[in-house]
Amino acid sequence: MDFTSVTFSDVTRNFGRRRALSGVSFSVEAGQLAALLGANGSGKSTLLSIASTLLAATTGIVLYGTATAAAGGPALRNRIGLLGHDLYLYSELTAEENLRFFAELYGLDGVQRRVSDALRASALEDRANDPVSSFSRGMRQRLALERALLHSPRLVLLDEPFTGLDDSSAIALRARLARVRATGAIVLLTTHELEAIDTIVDAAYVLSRGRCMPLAPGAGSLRDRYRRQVQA
Amino acid sequence: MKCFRFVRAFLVAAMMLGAPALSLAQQQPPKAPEGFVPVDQVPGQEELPAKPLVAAAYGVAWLAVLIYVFSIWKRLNAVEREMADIARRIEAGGRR
Amino acid sequence: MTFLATAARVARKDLLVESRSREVVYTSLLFAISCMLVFAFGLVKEGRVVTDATAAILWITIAFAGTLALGRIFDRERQNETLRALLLAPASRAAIYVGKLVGVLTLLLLVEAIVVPLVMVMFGATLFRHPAFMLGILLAGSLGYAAVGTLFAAMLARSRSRAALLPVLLYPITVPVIIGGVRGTAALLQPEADLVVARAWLTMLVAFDAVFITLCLWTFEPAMTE
Amino acid sequence: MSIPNAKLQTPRSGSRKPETASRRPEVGSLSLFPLLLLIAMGMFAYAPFMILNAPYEATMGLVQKIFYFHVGAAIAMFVAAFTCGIASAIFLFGRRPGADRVAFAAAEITVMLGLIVLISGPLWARKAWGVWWQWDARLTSTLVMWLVFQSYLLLRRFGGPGSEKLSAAVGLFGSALVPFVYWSVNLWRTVHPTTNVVPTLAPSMRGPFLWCVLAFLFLFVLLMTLRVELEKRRTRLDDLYLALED
Repeated sequence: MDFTSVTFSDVTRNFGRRRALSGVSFSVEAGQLAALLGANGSGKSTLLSIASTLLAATTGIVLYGTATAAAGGPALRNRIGLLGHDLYLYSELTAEENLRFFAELYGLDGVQRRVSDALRASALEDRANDPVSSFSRGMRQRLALERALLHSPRLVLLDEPFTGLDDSSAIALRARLARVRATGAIVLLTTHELEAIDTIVDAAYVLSRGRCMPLAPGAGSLRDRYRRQVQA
Repeated sequence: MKCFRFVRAFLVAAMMLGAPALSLAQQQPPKAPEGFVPVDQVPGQEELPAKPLVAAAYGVAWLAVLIYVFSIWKRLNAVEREMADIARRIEAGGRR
Repeated sequence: MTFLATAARVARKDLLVESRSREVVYTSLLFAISCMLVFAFGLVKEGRVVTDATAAILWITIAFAGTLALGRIFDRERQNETLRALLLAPASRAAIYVGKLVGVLTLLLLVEAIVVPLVMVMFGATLFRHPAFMLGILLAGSLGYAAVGTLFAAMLARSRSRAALLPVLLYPITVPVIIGGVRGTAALLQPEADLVVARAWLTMLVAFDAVFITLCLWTFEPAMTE
Repeated sequence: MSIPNAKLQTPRSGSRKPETASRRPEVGSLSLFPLLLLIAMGMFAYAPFMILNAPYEATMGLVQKIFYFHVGAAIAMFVAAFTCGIASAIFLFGRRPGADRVAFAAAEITVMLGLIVLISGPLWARKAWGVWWQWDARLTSTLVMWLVFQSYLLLRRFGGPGSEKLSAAVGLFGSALVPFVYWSVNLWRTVHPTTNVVPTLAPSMRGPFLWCVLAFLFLFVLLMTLRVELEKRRTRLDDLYLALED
């Protein structure tokens, strides 16, 4: 199955007596990069979890094209790539073993080619046989991103991908995201590093205490607009 | 946990052995002539009076049920109070 | 086919991780030996082990070590939230459960491979007079224990106070496995091995495995979606 | 399930009305409750008279009278346990929040009735068998069952959010477990009076016995309605808290 848009309509998620998301509605098209902004605990990660189908919305619908998560099943999961804050890598395994395991688990063809492509993209070819536990945060982050992109997913979900990266890694990541977007992927990411995404972002949404609002257009950088909106 | 409450209930029951079942024991008719023949012939068993055992058993059953109903009732009341409180807060917030 | 392939991959990955760190096998093995030691203080009288105690020591040791291993294996999947990555894969969830189960079972059998001979030597028990029965009881018992344990450890992985809750949940539910293992082994350990009784226990264990693995396969998918 | 053309292009701020705010605490779903209460109380009040008038069992004498409440509670307990198991399965596979409430209520009542069974049993056994406890099939499986449902409650309390699914699995496994525990302990040893006690009961004892079983079943239904109502109100309270956040 495939789809060219993701639509959230009135998505609400409760955890007991706490409302993590409240009536979130927006939609992202293929070839777009949308950023979710907001303070810690504003519901960004919850929204990504719901988009990844790992978490179900309490009320409201998420549509992948025209299908719901329940209808999509494994075929839908095959089109989604998620880079969580915890990176989803086995630290005892080497970079190559991590990639190979997930490539096989996803039932991909040309495993060897994809793995070496991913190693090249993450600039870890010379460390391919070192365990992930010996990697720096930046290296892990690059590897984790390539792991999430192994199966060329349509929907790419990234939770704080810029955290802990130095400037050159951030620039490399931005270039990588621009390439992913250019292939027709729907990119949805959360971040606090507004400068890092300023030039590539197509749409931005501000989450505040579970509510989602589009970032108002206006003059100035992304950071300026965000600050204006939050203070208003 | 509910069980702690029940354990407490059991202790209380053991102390006041048989309030509910006392009347039952008093009306006890004369014992059947053959008495009881225990399955195991443990020595000293015949001396064991049956009354407190029966009384305790019934006492525990009654107490457990009563305490449980009481606990539900208390929890219902607590929820009710909390609900009224919240409803008030929502209304106050709405008027603001 | 893909079901088994997925399960095999997940299991192989678990064993590869374990072969790198060897943490689970070492800790649960050492824990198992400590258990045996503690039991010996209580159950060995005048140099002789109390009747039937050997079987009990063997199975309680397996159960305790199994809980430790289960907790650790799923802590590992939680460390970098790799359990979420597994659940996100387009593979059938039941296949992932089976893969984890095979991994857990292999590690448990590995520990048993050392604990069983140790019990034989230290308590002077001739366990393998009827090797087919003994192996069958060990295998069926471990499988049932690991099957239920894997399900509950996986579900508890994202729960608070999981370290305390796992044994509390697991031991009552695996009571038939423990009874079956202990009584079956005890029947084999009698001076004149009671094969009829051992067969009855083996039957019970196999039936338990069949019912509970089926239930686990059904339950895993709905229980893992939040 | 697919909803074509359900596109929502314009992002909305999503200000939902607190629809729960207008709901007031009410006693609507408890309308049958007074009637049930009356019946159950009546039955329990009359039970001692019936038990008193029942003849003395030849071998056990007075202590046999524990049997009426003991077996009644045990039967109700197993009904409660299986209610919990079935409701848990419905919750797991059908995703109905109502089933979860029923399962929770049934689990608590199982533990409560189990306590009655597990205390009155030994009191009887002390006299009849000369020991407080026997490791026989029925006692052991009742104890195991009680532990399983106790752990269900423990999980509900300490498992944190999301433990409903997990406890549902415990409820389901707990009920599926009963035949196995029974089978295995039965294979191990049996001293408990066998099931044929009930059919061979003297006719004069059968009346009070059935009366007690019925009374306990009524009690179970009564407590269930109460307990489920409590859980319903808790859900409503949670809704109110959510409405407060909006």
